Amino acid sequence: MARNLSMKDAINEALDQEMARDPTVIVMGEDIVGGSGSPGEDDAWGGVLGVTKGLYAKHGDRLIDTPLSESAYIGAAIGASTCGLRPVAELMFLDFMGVCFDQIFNQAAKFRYMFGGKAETPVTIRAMVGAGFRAAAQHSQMLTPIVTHIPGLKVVCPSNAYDAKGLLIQSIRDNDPVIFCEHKNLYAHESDVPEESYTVPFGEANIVREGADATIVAYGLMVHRASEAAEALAKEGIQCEIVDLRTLSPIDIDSVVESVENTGRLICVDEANPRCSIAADVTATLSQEAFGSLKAAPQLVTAPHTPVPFSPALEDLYIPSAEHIVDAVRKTMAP
Amino acid sequence: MARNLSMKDAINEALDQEMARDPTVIVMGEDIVGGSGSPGEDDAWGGVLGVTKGLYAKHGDRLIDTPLSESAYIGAAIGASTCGLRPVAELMFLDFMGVCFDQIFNQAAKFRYMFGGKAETPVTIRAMVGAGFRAAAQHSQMLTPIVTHIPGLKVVCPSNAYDAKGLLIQSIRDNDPVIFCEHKNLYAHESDVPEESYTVPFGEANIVREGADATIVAYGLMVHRASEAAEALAKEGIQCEIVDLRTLSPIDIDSVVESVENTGRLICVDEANPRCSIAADVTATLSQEAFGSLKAAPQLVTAPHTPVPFSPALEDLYIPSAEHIVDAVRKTMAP
Amino acid sequence: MNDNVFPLGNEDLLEAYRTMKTIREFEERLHVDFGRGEIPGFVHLYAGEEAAATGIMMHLNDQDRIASTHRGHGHCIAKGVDINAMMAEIYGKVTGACRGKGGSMHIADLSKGMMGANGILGAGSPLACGAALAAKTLGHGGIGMSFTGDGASNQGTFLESLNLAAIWNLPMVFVVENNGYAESTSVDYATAVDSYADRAAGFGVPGVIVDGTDFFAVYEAAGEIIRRAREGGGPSLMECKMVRFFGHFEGDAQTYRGAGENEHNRANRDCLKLFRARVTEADVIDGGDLDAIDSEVLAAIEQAVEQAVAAPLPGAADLTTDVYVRY
Amino acid sequence: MNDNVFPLGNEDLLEAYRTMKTIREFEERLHVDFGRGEIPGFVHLYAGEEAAATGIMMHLNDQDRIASTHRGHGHCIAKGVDINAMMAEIYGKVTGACRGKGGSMHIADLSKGMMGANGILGAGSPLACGAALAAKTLGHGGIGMSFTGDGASNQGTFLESLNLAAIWNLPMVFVVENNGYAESTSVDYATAVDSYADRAAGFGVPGVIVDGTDFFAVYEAAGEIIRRAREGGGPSLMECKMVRFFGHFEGDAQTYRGAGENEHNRANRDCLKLFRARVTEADVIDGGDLDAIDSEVLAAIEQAVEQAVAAPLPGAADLTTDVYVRY
Ligand SMILES: Cc1ncc(C[n+]2csc(CCOP(=O)(O)OP(=O)(O)O)c2C)c(N)n1
Ligand SMILES: Cc1ncc(C[n+]2csc(CCOP(=O)(O)OP(=O)(O)O)c2C)c(N)n1
Ligand SMILES: [Mg+2]
Ligand SMILES: [Mg+2]
Repeated sequence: MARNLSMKDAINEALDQEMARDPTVIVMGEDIVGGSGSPGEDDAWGGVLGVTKGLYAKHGDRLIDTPLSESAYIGAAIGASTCGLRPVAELMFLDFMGVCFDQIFNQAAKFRYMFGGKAETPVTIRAMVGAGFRAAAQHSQMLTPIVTHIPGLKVVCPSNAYDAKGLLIQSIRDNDPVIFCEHKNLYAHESDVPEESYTVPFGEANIVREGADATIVAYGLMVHRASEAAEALAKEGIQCEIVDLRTLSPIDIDSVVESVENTGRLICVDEANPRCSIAADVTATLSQEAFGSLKAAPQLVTAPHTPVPFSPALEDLYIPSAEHIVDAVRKTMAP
Repeated sequence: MARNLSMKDAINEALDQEMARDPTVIVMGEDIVGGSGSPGEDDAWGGVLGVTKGLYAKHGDRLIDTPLSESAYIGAAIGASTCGLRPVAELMFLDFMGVCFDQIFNQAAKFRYMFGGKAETPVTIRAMVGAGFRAAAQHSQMLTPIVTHIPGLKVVCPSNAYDAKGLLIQSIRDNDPVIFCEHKNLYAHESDVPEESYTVPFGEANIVREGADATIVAYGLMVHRASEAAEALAKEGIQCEIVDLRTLSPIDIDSVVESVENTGRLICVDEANPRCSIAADVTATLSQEAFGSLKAAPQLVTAPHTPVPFSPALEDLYIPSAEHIVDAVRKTMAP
Repeated sequence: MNDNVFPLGNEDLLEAYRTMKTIREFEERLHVDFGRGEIPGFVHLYAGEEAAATGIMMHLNDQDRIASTHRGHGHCIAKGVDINAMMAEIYGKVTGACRGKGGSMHIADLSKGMMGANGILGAGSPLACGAALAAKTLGHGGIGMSFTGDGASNQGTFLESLNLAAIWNLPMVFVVENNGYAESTSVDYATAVDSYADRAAGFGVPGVIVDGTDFFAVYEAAGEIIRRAREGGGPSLMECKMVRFFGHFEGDAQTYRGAGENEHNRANRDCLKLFRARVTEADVIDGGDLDAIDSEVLAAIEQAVEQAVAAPLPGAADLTTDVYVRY
Repeated sequence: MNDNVFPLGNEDLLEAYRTMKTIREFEERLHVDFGRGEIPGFVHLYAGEEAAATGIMMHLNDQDRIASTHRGHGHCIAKGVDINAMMAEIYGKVTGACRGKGGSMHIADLSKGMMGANGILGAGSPLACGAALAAKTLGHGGIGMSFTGDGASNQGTFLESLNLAAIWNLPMVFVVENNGYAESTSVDYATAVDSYADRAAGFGVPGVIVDGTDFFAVYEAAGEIIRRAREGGGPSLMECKMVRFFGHFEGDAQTYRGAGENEHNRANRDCLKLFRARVTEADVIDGGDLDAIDSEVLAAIEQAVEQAVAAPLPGAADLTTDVYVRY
């Protein structure tokens, strides 16, 4: 039975169901229980924004608070994943990966290859991404391009509660290391979510809107901006198809190619900075693979090449908006 | 007066001349002097591959060996750069950036913006990049896309001794943080290098070969592979223009656009992994900016989406070859 | 009035009080304004910890550089950063210390030796070592100092920095602000030892523990280790045991605290109350003089808020400036 | 023959000797073959340090997991990894332990509890803590163990791991292999303290220092802390003071060493010679039995090299496999 659930609650439910199903699933991170060693309530926090709230009561010691040492505990999660556990480690903000990046990209990502296929590293690293929270330059980045660049990692970034639940369950069951990116400004976003457990497979984009005139590729929060833009353009008779990538590695390029073969126009939207971005990646691949189908120059809509500013006045300008997307679509329609 | 110098010696000379010229230049890194605290020779190593050999005798304590703590000393170099020094910190292999990435991308790169333009961070981080040394997955990566993605960083990757000297001097004098990437398989490569001090400006690509039929964009070692490919193709009457980017951030897109406006064909060569690569970045920008000039689908030639393998038999297949480039150019010429 | 029995003259005592009070009222006001929805983002308040920043920073000059934490307002104020510029920054205005681009977690003023609050825990320690290295290399007699909380002191960056400062014999001071919690996690959970001072000893860095709510204890201990650093005696660590009066950040329900913990702290471990009692009971400072400072401080904060509220926001042209010196 | 006065039976003594000798000859042979240009890449030899790997690993079983270093051959051999697979790997052959994809710096065999040599210094400590956490969670009685050199023990990853293992009370052992140098840099330069054991104490991890050239000292000390870890007594650190016989990597001219240092080490600090002297002088083991092992080992190494040389290289199809379990 499906209920309306926020993305936050959907993630909580995915963790809950997988922990119930599989005793080798453990969850660790800073304050994911909260209050450890403190005189107050057990489970005082349940994560910095409450995403893991209530799980400790159900699953006890398989939820583990960590000290403020990302290298140590993310590394421990990775190590444990090669020893029979399926750890889900929370890196709070993906921006913090700078202090533990080696464990992610030189260790987890490379074990299987370096060891000639003899290792499995079923670890999931959950982390918040994205701007709009007025959290400034070190807590707001969309670092998806960096992790997507790395062979050996899988990268997931859901745009809604339904996908979040199914993709997180898939991530936990997946036998490769997964970076699971949660847009903090989507936690409150609600959609229909089945109560029962289900998976959303990796590498399958979701056509969230069909249209014959232009293809907008997006992921995460940008899917919603793209929808706004498509809505506005529809009023003028321009019909956009929106491809929600859902997973960035593996990436479902076939769906994008197919769509562009119909529309002839490509607009890639990315909340990340522009250089070597997901938008650039998709645009480049499409230019190579579907050049003959393109009727106009593909357009990239990204954040500017700047850190994320604090002031709401600036941050709102920083994040790609529906207007930016509308303008880009218009450019592809110009004669 | 110009002499034939290896890239290794050119880098040494750049450091030497800048240290002599400016007393605020200091150089630090693991074993860059070598033998510190040891009973043997002073300056026993001069860097793991001898690049800084001899500098200690000339400049003494302004060359500083560090403990095996990249976060601490790269961070110290960054901090010191905001306090009146111009540190050159050696990160030995750029692959090690995982243990100190935060200092690079959240600190050095963002100070100026986060502090409203009130900080200058004139630090240069030198590091080896690239494959072909049989050094396997953790000592051979071309991580240029990751640092290029980050706003606030400048990224340099010379293809020859002349550029290496001029670009390194520019990096040291530059008031922004620079990631200076030295391809280990180019250290022995020789070219004419003036004795006197000179700079090569950032953001100015070098047209290393002119040609009217196709534009090959490359940097670092790949410039040489592109030249081999162009040589081979010239024999068939196909004239390639080669654009050596020299600096990846800032990037001289204008030169690429100009070239593609003449040739109508674009091949981007990158030793990095394909996803969100420099090749993707250039291809996407060109597809957007010069769509009308493109006569054929642009082609990307990159390493595969795998870690760098150890076995020479595999590593030689991993690195993009002249044949790969020839094939890609041919694809753009096919009717 | 009696003779001054304190290690500072009367003017310095009043100055110390003014600094502590300014921090306190700055934070109390932010708490209220945040509650009213007027302040965006993550705001971590320093209230309760004023004696540490103040007692330490009174030994520093503008050449001395500090690297602060996410909880940086107190360090800023004690280091001499203008409260108007700070308030405007926190309000996201173009008149702010960072032109609105940094916000609470990134206030910096290099001209005052304040290298920045920092959103990354432990990141300041290497940076401050760099300041110490620069001071040593340039020979200007300054020192470097980093602040880390009890939580951040488990970060590799901090631990590596202890070693670096020790082997390079840097003019460096590591201040550990131990307020008992890292977010909701108790220091007793996150470490297996009683003291960060002992931990430092394992790197060859001498450590001292002080009651961070006692301005005088902080002032004296800091004076000694700062003097030693300045004179070439190398780095030290100072652990201040202290309390934070508010939640981890604004909005924190603090359910991890024991019953009555906040009330107890406010009643018995308020560094401002303790300071006032010490100096007035010794009959060195007149309570009325402190009251006068209280009013001046409140007026200054009020003015800072008014100016911040009235100030213009940054505009579209500001979005892409200040990324590079030259690109 | 006298009664056996050692903590191991005769068979185990012979086994220990065989392991140490295998490591030694493996490395001596690589040294020669590298010099002949037959081996590609960076090769770091463990010769001189055999007593540590062997004395420790005799207490471990295949459930116990170790995370090794760039200098990993000795750990591999002592942990039971097949020397034929190792040699083929170092030669870059498809028959290698990692199908030629890893090379010397990445040999792993999870079935033997060997989690991998590692090209990143200090990276193994968190990973081994993960193994210890898994052992504790799954309750199978295994332990985690990481090796770091004197240099790598200054990495944040290692230092953070000490704290993590302490507060989680993990069945974990940290082995610090102190051979006096990190590449060319002396341990005396890179640290300001005499002992890593004291450093560990600052995290609540008990430490012990042993002479890493004395097999028996290592064996006994390791036995105690491994038993403690297994029984729930928490992590420990063991620092082995040792010497490396060759350069940092093959090709190193070793100009940072004192005059006669290598000769002195070979003459006086050779763990194999010391072991042989101990067991033969006590008249427990017959020298001839050791000689027999010497020949067997040499033959086994010769065979491993021959097989490696004859083995096929990986081919184009291998380049892109083994990146993911499924993509
Ligand atoms: C590297 C990193 N990890 C985690 C966080 C999230 N975080 C912010 S403040 C905090 C707790 C800090 O505790 P402590 O160091 O004791 O300082 P306090 O807040 O008590 O002043 C955490 C975990 C962060 N900002 N940076
Ligand atoms: C993070 C990181 N930094 C630097 C290096 C380069 N490096 C490889 S071995 C080595 C010295 C290691 O010294 P130690 O830990 O004492 O081990 P030993 O070589 O003596 O066995 C260094 C600096 C590396 N591989 N990884
Ligand atoms: Mg705290
Ligand atoms: Mg060593």
